[in-house]
Amino acid sequence: MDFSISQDHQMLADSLRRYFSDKYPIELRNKAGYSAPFHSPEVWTDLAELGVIGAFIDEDHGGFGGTAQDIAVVFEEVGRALCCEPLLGALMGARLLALSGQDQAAEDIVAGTARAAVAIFEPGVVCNLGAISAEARQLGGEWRLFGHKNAIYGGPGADLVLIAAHAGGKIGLFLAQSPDMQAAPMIDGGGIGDLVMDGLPAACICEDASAMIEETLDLARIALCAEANGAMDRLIAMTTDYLKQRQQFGRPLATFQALQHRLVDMVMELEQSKSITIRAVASFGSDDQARHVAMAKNLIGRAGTKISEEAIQLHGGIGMTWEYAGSHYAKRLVMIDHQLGDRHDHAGRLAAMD
Amino acid sequence: MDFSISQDHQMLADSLRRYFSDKYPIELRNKAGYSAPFHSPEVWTDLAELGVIGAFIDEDHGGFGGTAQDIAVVFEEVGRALCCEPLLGALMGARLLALSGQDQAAEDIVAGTARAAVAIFEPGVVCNLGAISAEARQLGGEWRLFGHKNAIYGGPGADLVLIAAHAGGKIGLFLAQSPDMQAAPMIDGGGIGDLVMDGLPAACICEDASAMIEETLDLARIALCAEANGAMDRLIAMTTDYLKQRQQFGRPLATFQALQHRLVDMVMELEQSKSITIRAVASFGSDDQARHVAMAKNLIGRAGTKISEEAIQLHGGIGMTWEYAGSHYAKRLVMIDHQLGDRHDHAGRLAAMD
Amino acid sequence: MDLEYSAEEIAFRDEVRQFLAENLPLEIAAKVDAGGELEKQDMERWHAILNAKGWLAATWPVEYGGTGWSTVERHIFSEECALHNAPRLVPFGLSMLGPVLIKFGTEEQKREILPRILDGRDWWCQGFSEPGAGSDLASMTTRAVRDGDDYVVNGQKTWTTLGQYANKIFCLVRTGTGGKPQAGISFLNVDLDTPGVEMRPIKLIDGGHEVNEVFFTDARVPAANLVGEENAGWTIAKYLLTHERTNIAGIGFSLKDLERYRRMASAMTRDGRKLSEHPIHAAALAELEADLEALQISNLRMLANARDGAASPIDSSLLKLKGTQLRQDILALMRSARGPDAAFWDESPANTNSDLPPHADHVAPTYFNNRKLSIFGGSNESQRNIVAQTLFR
Amino acid sequence: MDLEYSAEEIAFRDEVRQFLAENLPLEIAAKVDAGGELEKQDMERWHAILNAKGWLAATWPVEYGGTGWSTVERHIFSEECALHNAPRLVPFGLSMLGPVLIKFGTEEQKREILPRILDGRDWWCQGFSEPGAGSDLASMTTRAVRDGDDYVVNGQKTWTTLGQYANKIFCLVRTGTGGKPQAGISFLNVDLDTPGVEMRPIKLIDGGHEVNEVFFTDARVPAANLVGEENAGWTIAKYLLTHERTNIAGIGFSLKDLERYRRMASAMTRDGRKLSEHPIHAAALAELEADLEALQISNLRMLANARDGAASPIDSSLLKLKGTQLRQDILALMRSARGPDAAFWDESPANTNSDLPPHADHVAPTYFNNRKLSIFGGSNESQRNIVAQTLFR
Repeated sequence: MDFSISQDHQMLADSLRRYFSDKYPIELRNKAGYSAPFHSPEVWTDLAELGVIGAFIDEDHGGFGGTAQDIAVVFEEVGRALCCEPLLGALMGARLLALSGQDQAAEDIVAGTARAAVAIFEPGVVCNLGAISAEARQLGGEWRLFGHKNAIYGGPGADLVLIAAHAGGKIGLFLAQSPDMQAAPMIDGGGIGDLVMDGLPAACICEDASAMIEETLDLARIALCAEANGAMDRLIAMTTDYLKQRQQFGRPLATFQALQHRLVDMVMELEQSKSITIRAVASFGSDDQARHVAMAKNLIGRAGTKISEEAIQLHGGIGMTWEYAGSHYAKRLVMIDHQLGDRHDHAGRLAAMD
Repeated sequence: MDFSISQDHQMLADSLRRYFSDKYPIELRNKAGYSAPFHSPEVWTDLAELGVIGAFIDEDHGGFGGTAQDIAVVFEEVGRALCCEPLLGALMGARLLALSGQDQAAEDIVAGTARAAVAIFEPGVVCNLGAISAEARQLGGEWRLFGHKNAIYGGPGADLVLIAAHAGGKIGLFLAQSPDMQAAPMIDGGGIGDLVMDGLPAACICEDASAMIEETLDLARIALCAEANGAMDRLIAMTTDYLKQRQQFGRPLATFQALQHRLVDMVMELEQSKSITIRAVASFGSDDQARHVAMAKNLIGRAGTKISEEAIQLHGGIGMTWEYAGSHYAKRLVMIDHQLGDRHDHAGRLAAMD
Repeated sequence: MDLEYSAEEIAFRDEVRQFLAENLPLEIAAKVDAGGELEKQDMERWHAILNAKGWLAATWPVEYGGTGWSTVERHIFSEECALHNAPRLVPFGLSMLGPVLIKFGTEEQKREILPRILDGRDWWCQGFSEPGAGSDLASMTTRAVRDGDDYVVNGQKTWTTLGQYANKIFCLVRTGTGGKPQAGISFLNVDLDTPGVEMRPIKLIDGGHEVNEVFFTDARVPAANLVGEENAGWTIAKYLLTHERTNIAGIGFSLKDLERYRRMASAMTRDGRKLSEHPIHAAALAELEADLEALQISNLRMLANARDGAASPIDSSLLKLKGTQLRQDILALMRSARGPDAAFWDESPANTNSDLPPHADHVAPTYFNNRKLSIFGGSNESQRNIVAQTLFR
Repeated sequence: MDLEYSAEEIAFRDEVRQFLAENLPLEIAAKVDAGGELEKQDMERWHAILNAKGWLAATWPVEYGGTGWSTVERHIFSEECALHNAPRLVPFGLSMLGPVLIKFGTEEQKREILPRILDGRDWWCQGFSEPGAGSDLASMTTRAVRDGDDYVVNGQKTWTTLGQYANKIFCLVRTGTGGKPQAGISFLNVDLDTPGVEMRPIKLIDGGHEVNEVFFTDARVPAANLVGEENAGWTIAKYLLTHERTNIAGIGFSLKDLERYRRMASAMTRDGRKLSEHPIHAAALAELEADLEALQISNLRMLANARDGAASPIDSSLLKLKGTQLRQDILALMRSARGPDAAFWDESPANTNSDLPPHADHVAPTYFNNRKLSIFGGSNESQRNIVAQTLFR
């Protein structure tokens, strides 16, 4: 029983934290994350060089990581720095490309020379692969895609978009090159895309991809949980500092018992969130994977929303302002619950597993 | 728009409150409510003489009330005094007898010379009349009942037990005289019975009783809500007094902000509970009856449980003791949510109505 | 006990409904219904329509151009407006400065300022909060020093809502020293084009520009702009802050939001099931509806108390607490219902030619923006403190 | 990162499991499983079985008859005991007085008292709280005045758990005056058959007799019964109260309760639907399971910290907070699942010949009884105060 992380992981975490602290101020983040291409190409190159994307897949596929723990270490720092670079798309894309034997493409992703995004879900289909309806048809020897994919994280400007679609009674995985999509910033920063496919040409890279997609989704959920932990940790620290420094009625807010007790409850939620993420990381690849990942996403959906709302409230007006970094952490924490199934979706999945 | 109650109601409430305050100390209550016959025959006679039971039905049937407002006024005082006399059974029984044309029996109930109880629900059937399975069969010209009725409030020792059972494709209402039942005290005081019927002889007093049973259930739910309001009001007052009087660390608990804020939230729940009961009372008999009564029972199930738990916690150890009256109020408030459908049952009913 | 409106009140409600049906511009109502932001001209247009009808200043006596409505009539009017998607009236002139002048102003101030509020020539904003003085308003430090016929004002105000549209601001300024912090505060009206007054936008969490900072640097303000006595500003501020607000619970808005939610939920599916049939969402909706039904009665009870002269601070604080919590819970449910599409963001929600896909809407920015409800206008913590003071008196 | 036990720890766990399978009396386990109350002889029997095995004093060093187990082994043992429905060990001698004597007692006290705890000749209870001193323990007033070789004790203790079975009590008594309230407190052992000591039962909310009041009226106690120095009792009390408790989160109990709940829910219907398929109940269960899974890891993290010498008060306070909340939530769900039948009550839950219908059980009394979890043993408010102190240091 050992809850410390390895030296390699500690070094990766330290170098990332140093990088973000030196080179990624909130002003840069807010500038890059809200207008096309919804990220900073310079930061992206730096992150690739730091090995962030390489940590997402194993050595056989051009990376140097690929375990759930690798992913958790990276994303906790991503969350702590509130980095809105399209890493979730890169994670999912690199995994799926590697698993589909697209080694060259995977290497391009790891090198940072190409960006990937993944289009699985659809309007009204947020968590259940069985409910998707996009189709792939062979027309004149070429695959063409029909249907509507939405909420494609990092989609705008992505070079390689991996798309899940029905073909031959199975769910296959298709690769499209820089398809046009409706692009927008996310309210919490970063790009998101919406892809209406009416005969989009694509290559089939896997004919029966359900299992690898489910596995990749669970890994991405672990990434989101780790990201939330980093963001919660930072937001609670900011809230603590604010309460210590802010004076009302002649004394620091930190001396008001009602506020103290609420902060304690936030810390408790954070500890639970860290613990359930540790559980999910350890279960990745085991029989308990789906169950423990769903638990983690459910618990962190609740904890993140609560911590976000309480942090804003405890800050008062300042927590409502764009200029204050805490407001962006708060937004991110709420919006993480919207990604890849929210607390209710995962509670429902858990109930169905019992 | 007028939220004051009528002079007659005020007088009824005042006389009840005076009676309970003079003649119904908590010691008497706890002695009577936990051993057979699970109530005090003397108090019962007094309440009948004060007109409490008469308030449950209208003049045409030997009473002098019968509106939802009459019932709410009585039960709010019942709750404030934590009276555990079997009034809920009397209310439902008197209504159903009157609606079935059993005038003499209804008059006996009103006079306090006979006690009624109502057996509608069954193990696993708590809120949905459509799911009951007890049956009535005619054997040799006589009705015989088969099935299992549980949670019969005021059942032990009741002279007249009204039983819902299937007969001829409808749900009929049957009257049995002092049937044997398994009797127990309720954890919050008063008697409760469990009736296994294997050919119990009974008279059919209504062949198609669903509508009158539903109406009576809604009225009984209003009674429970009003009772909860009285009990919450009293428990919050006790908690407030305790916080003012109890010293910790050299000052009254009432000066600790974390506790203050929790008490305020309790008061807010109480105000909401009073409001939704007013709404349900006003809607009784209208198209909105079922909806507003379900809302009331749902909201008060939540509010009562929360106020109970918080009151115990704010009292600390003393709130855990049998000797302190507050603990019995707290129990009653939680257990009201178990009667005639709890918050989840009623939320489900509401969702199905939309 | 009678929950119904009187025949006169029902007639009044019908009159309001008819007026709204005939006079509320459809394009404005549609914007409100969609949860979009209004532009200045939308607000001014609706202001002018109500002024033409004489229904603008609900809380003013008739002699000053007000409606002379009863508490209940004011409630009916504001509820109907919300239900018909009328824009919320900007309160600073109509509900704040107006009543203050009527009670504390000189005849000249009333004659000069009130008509300009009504006809829209002046748009007032509020200068109370400061960076260091929020809930603890009495710790404010903006200073006004008398110099001849002027005050010279230095300091900073913040959270000035819609100040970007305003030409006037009423402020609390410190004119005296010593004694309790509440002493030595005065209530001063200031032209925003006075040299030395500068307004800067504050961008909020949802990206919107709704509040501002106002900086005063040796700004010379005529002493005649003082309202009430010098150093008597705290009394005026307290009057203003506790001045009966019929709409403190925001019920009309919650009703509209629930209506929008039901519309949304019945049109959406989630993993193969209609969202309106999703048991967790349906149960949450049912409980919010019950809470709102109760809150409506709580609000009417408060109105009846106020009408009968029995208002207590518990009432309005509890309504504010529950009303804001409930509204926030409703908006959270809507946000949650929208699933991953809630992330799509359009910085200009007023822009109807948005690039957003049609299944995205403004639920997330609306949710984030309305976290303010429990902070502004007396934070919910302050409200709990107020109620606790009364409970433990 | 490695969540698994080491090979040695797994071997230890298997040994514990085998021991429990072979030695835990089935009728006792069945009582625990049913949520019933244990009788004195049940507890004594299990105590003796463990003593015979040498597994009784998990936290004592081997030289005093303890097990010498590591933190993790202690955790494994207590978790396995809970999972196998072993009775909870009465902590007052084993986990409280024992460690106090080992640290602060004289050799003679250790030699005399520790073996009698192990072999069950003495049943200790605790005399800390007083009617006027709960969370604020230092305000206690029970007084011990030195008179020759004795102390003369006057005062009252309360919340004395299982005192009705005890023959000894360890107390905090006031021996000095002046200074801070924490000064002048001593730690004194008292025979309960000392003249002037009287124990009276306190009946709890669920009707059970579990705690008592103890009255001291001129009770003469040998001065040799003092533990540590006179007036040094506060240090000892603090040591005792913060003494590492591996089971503070009550995880084994929560696991068992969830297991009982699942059993119950799959056997019950509610209005025509299996309770286990009721979406609201199922979602609540799923979230409680997630919380408990997380809490198990939180608990292991604390154990690892403690093992590595990095324990902090935040850890144990947070575990107590979350552990008790969670357990209470689970018991509330069980209560709620039982529906109207939860009302049936049997004053003697140990009575297996109960008259109750078979579909009624002890869920309601168990729920009410366990409201104590967030009050006793340092109220959850006190725990929050402790954590806040560390956070805002």
